[in-house]
This record gives sequence, structure tokens and C-alpha cells, in this order.
Amino acid sequence: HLPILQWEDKRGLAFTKNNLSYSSNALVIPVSGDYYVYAQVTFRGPVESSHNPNSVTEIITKVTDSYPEPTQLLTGTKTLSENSNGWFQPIYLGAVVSLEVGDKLMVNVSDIKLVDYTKEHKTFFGAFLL
Amino acid sequence: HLPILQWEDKRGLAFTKNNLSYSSNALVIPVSGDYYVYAQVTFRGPVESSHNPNSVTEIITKVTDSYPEPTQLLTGTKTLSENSNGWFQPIYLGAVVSLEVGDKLMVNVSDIKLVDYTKEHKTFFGAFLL
Amino acid sequence: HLPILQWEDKRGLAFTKNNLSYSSNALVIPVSGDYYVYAQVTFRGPVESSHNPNSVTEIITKVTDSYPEPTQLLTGTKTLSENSNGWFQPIYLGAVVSLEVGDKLMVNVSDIKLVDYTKEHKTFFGAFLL
Amino acid sequence: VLVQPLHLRRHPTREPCPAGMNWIESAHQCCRQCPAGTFLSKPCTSPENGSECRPCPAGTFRTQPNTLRECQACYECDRQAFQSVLSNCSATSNVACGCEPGRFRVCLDKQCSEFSCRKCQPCTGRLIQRPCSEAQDTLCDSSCKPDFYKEGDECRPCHTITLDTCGNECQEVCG
Amino acid sequence: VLVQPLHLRRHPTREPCPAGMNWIESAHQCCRQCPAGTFLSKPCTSPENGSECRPCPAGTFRTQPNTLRECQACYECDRQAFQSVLSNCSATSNVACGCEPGRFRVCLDKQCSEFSCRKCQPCTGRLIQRPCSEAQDTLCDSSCKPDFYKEGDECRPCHTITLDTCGNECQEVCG
Repeated sequence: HLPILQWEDKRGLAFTKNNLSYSSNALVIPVSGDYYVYAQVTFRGPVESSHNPNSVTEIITKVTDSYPEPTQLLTGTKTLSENSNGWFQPIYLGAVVSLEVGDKLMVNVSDIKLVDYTKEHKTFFGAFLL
Repeated sequence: HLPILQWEDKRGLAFTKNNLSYSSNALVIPVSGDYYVYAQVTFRGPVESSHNPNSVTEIITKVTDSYPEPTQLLTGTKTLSENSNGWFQPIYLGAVVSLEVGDKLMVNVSDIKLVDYTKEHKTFFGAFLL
Repeated sequence: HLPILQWEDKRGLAFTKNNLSYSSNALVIPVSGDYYVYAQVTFRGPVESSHNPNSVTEIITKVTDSYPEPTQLLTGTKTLSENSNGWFQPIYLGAVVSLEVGDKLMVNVSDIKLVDYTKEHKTFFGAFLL
Repeated sequence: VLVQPLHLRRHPTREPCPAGMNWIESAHQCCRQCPAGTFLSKPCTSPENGSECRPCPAGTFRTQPNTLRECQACYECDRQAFQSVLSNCSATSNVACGCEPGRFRVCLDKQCSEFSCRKCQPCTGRLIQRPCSEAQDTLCDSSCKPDFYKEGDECRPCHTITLDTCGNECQEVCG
Repeated sequence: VLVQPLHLRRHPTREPCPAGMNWIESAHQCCRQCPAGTFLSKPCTSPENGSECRPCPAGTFRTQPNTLRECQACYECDRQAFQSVLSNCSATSNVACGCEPGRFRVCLDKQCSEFSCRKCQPCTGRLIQRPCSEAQDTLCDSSCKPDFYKEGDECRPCHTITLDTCGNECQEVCG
């Protein structure tokens, strides 16, 4: 599977409340219901170690005890044409999904080395119950 | 007018509830109020039949009995520069709009042949009452 | 600081309610709480007067009496590769932020001359209390 | 994927309204439409007493009779992209934009709802087959004007050359 | 930045369920898993009496035993991009897509979950080292076939040339 992003859940703009907790790279759903789930990942390159990619992908996935495989909920995939000199590419995703208590939400990316993790307002992830 | 997208409203991740129904390609608003309306369309190409476009557009429109013409609520339009070999371009739109009971919401696109309909987590459309 | 965008808050699709008011280019928060804040700016070019940019940036910032400097809440920045003839580039941002009564929300952009202000459904800004 | 977290009773069935009238949910009846250029500020209380219509505020318009609570915001012409106003926004019509003199439209989509204004080509040293217009660039004659000689795909005036720098093409024309 | 505006007590600690069973929150107990190809339409009321499982509706599937309330929607093959169906979606397996005959896959990401189908090169005038396949383009021989001469990086048939237009390369081969 694609690499999973790690998140800061306490410092700066980050926070959790009402039992929506964050543990081992995932948001843990405290009560069944419909949630608006969203995430933005800013990709940037080129980065020496990884060959010049021709695309970047961000996927919000759900892991549940009721099924052995993760479910892809939302996917943003964009091809890159300008990867000679420096480039930036934000991908925003957001939608309503039905979740069960105990479900875990995670963000996967095509290449973790291309993720701009330097500023909390460029790459972020969240959810709220409707 | 631009072609209107058709949606799956029951199978997989798709669902409707609380009387927000889907019929003939449109969401039908059951109660007047402010809604957060959103949609993502993933465009992809090149596709033989349609000449290589230089832009893709996604528009969320409202149709109402109170006016003979559709109203454009949200528009995302992006020019394309990388369309020699395969390309992908997601466009996400979302905002709060005031709607009346009976209003219909639809998603129009510049070229229906360029829409990636193959995976439900790449192209999606929804709304919820605030 | 980067230039601040001005907004229409009454005519057409624009509206404010529940004391969330708009004054001197900012949304003013009437009650402390968690808000989903969002904005889309459609950039377009080339525009003679401004040299051909190689990137565009949109930032949602917070200004508060409790701190002399603005806080960057959300940032979307994209490099441009196709700016010989006409180009369009929408950037959408949205997330939940904790705000205090009296806080002001604004949208800054890298170059105001590149903002497509011609149609209300292409560039928009809003917030709602969860 | 659509959801709306409120439990609601189905709204009552509506008979179609007679021509010139629209069903108003909040008034639970048909009300007379407001004419183009106005909007419905207060719904009618009974079909007889008309709806209260108010003119669209400056900067907004409605091209059709309606029972909407607000008018549509006028578009603006893209001054920085050399667009010019063909006709101003009025209460009953949106603004219409074209290109500044000396420029023509380059459509960015099929409907040409988005377009940029590019400089017309000058046809230096050539006759103009078709002048530049809103919709199309100038069409230049393929051959050069009298007293101009061809150099690559440019037409150069004879009087600027000295005989020794003059190739055979230029000899023929200017010789 | 994550938030969730509801006040809740922590849910009771759960002992892991025996193999073949999953904890069902709404039933507050372990229930038997539904087999692949079905979904949990009604949770069990006690561990003994099994869960009610229903087959996945057409156009959906589950490859594994589960206690989910719905099946996953099948993917579709991208006909407009010359993809073809290798195996149809069934109740227990997603659709599998490949390329139409005469085309090969060009992966757009590392896992090749997204790919376009490009035309195989024809190797005109050359021997085929390795034929075109789903995964790779045809590999042509670097040298030309007999009775073909090299012109740039193309191989041209001898019979089409007339001696006077024949360069030295072609003289050698076709002479």
C-alpha cells in the first residue's frame, strides 16, 4: 500500500476534541454517523532521491475491524508537467462519508519524500460530525 | 448548456438521507436553508474522439421553478498544458449557498468524454444542510 | 504582507447572517468556536503589467487583537508552467479552525492583478460555525 | 454521496400555477411573477394581491420574469486582460465584454465564455486581405506590397537596403 | 486540525472476538462474519444466532469475509482510453482492466493503478525482437530487414527506390 502520513494533533493550529482522537497515524471515529472528512497535501519537488515523478496522488482511506483491507474514500491524482525546476502542487479533498464507531481514517500519498511538511497551513487533515 | 453529469446514489460509498433525494441527474432540496455544496471531478486525457482541449471546466448549477434559466453557483476552470501523453486533473469545488425547497443542484462539465468515471472515490458530489 | 482581497457581501449569491459580518475586507467572528473556513481564488493570466509569474499563492489569514501579527491559517501555492498564452488556475482551501469572538479572517494573494474577479462563482470566500 | 442530517416530512403536492405565476413554498400558493429587472421582495399573501417586487439594486440584474429573492450579480469585464465593455450591465441584462481596439478574441473554451484579447498582427509590408475584428486576427496577403521584398516570412521595404546586401529576391523586386 | 462537536462517554473496552467473528458496536457483541460476496444486512442478536448476510447487489463486490453494511462499488475500465475488460466484476472480485489488442500499458504511477494504453510501434522494415505485450511496447531489431535500407532511423523497402535517388547506404543494401 501507499505510504501513510503522520500528523501533529496538539501543537499550533492542530487540535482534537469530543473524543475524535488521533493514534498511530489515524483519526479514530468515536461515534457512528456522517462526517465531512477533508485533507490537503502540498507536494513539492524535484527532490534528489526520488526520480522525477510524472504524477502525485493523495488518498483518504478508511480501515475498519469489519474488513481486512483498507477502503479508498477520496482520491486526488494529478500529473505533473513542470518538474524540471522547482514545483508546488496542492491537492485538496473533502466529502461526506458514513463511518462506524472505531473506524480509522488515514491519508496515503504516492511518494512521502514529495510532501511539503514544513508549514502546518500547507498540509492538513480533519473531520467533523454533521 | 454544458453537458450534465449522471451520478450513482445508492451503491458503494454513495447514499442519500433525510429526504435530500436524487432524481434525473439532480439533487432535490427538501427544505429551504443554507447548504454546504461540494463536488470533485477528475478529468483525464487525451481521449481520441475529442480534440486535445486546452481547458477543463466544472460548474455546480442550480435550477429552480422561480427562474427559467439555470444559475451558476460555483465554477472551477483550469487550462491544460500537458496533454501530449496521459494527464489527470482533479477540480474540487465547495461553498455555502442559500437554497429554497424544490431547487435542483447539478454538475456540468466542459467535455463529458474527459471525465474519469472509473472509480467512485475520484469523482463525487454532495451537499449537507448547516 | 501580501495584498488583501476585497469581497462583495450583499449582492447576488453573497450573504452574511447570524452576526457573522463583513467589514474592511474581513469576516468578523461573532462567537468563539470551531468554524469551517473556505475560499477559492481563480487566478488567470498573462497580464501585461505584471511580469509572467512562475507561481500563484492564496492564504487565509487570521488577525486578532491578542497578537500583533496575522496568523496564516491555510495556504495553497502552485507553480505555473503554461503562461505563454491565456491560463487559468483555481485554488480551493478549506478546513476547521478554532476562532475567538472578534477574530478577523482575510484572504491574501501573491498578486492581485492575477485574480479573476469578473464572475462571482469563480472566486469566493466563506465560513460557518460547526 | 449526498446527505442531509435533518428529519423532514414530505412537502405537500403542488398543482402547477397558471402562466405568469410561480408556486411560493413559504406562502403555500401561486404568486404573480415579478417582471425582468426586479426581484420578489415579499411574497403575495393571496393570489389576487400581487407579490411585492423591488428593482434590482445597482450592479445586479434579472433578464426574465421571476419569483427569486435576489438578483444576479453583474459580471465584470477583465480590464487587465484588455477586455472592453460592449454594453453596460442594466437591471435587465448582464454586462457584455469584447476586446480593446487593435485586439481580437482568443476563446479559452468552446462557448467562448472565457476569452483573452490578443494584439492584431500588423501585416507590415503586406496588403490586408481581411481586417482584424472582434472575432479574428487580421488576415495578411501572402505576397509583399510593391517596393517590399521577402526576407524569410517578413516583408522589408526596398528603400532601406543597399545594393550589396541585396539577395536575389530583393534584386528582383527592388533592383 | 480535527474536531467533532459531540460530547460522548468513552466506549466500553472490547475483548477481541474469536476467529471468524467481529465486534459489532450496535449489537455490543461479537457476530459471525458474512462470507466474501455478501454484506451484513442485520447484525446478530446473540453470538449463537448468526448475522443476517445478503449477497452484494449487481455492480458491487466484497473480496473478503466481513461485517460491513454495504459492498464496494466495482471500478469501470476506461473505454475511452482504450482499456479493455480482462475479467468482469463479480460478487467476490473487482473488475480487472487491460489494454485493447495492439496497445500496451503506460503506467502513470508506481503501482500502475492508473495507466493509459498506447499503440504498439509497428517495426516497419525491421525484425521484431520481442512482440508487444500488455506490459511493454514491441522491441524492434536495430538493423533493417533484408531488402530494406536505413534512412535516418527508418527502414525503407528497396523496391520503392529508383537508383538515382539512392544514397550510398541504399546502394550498398539494394544495389
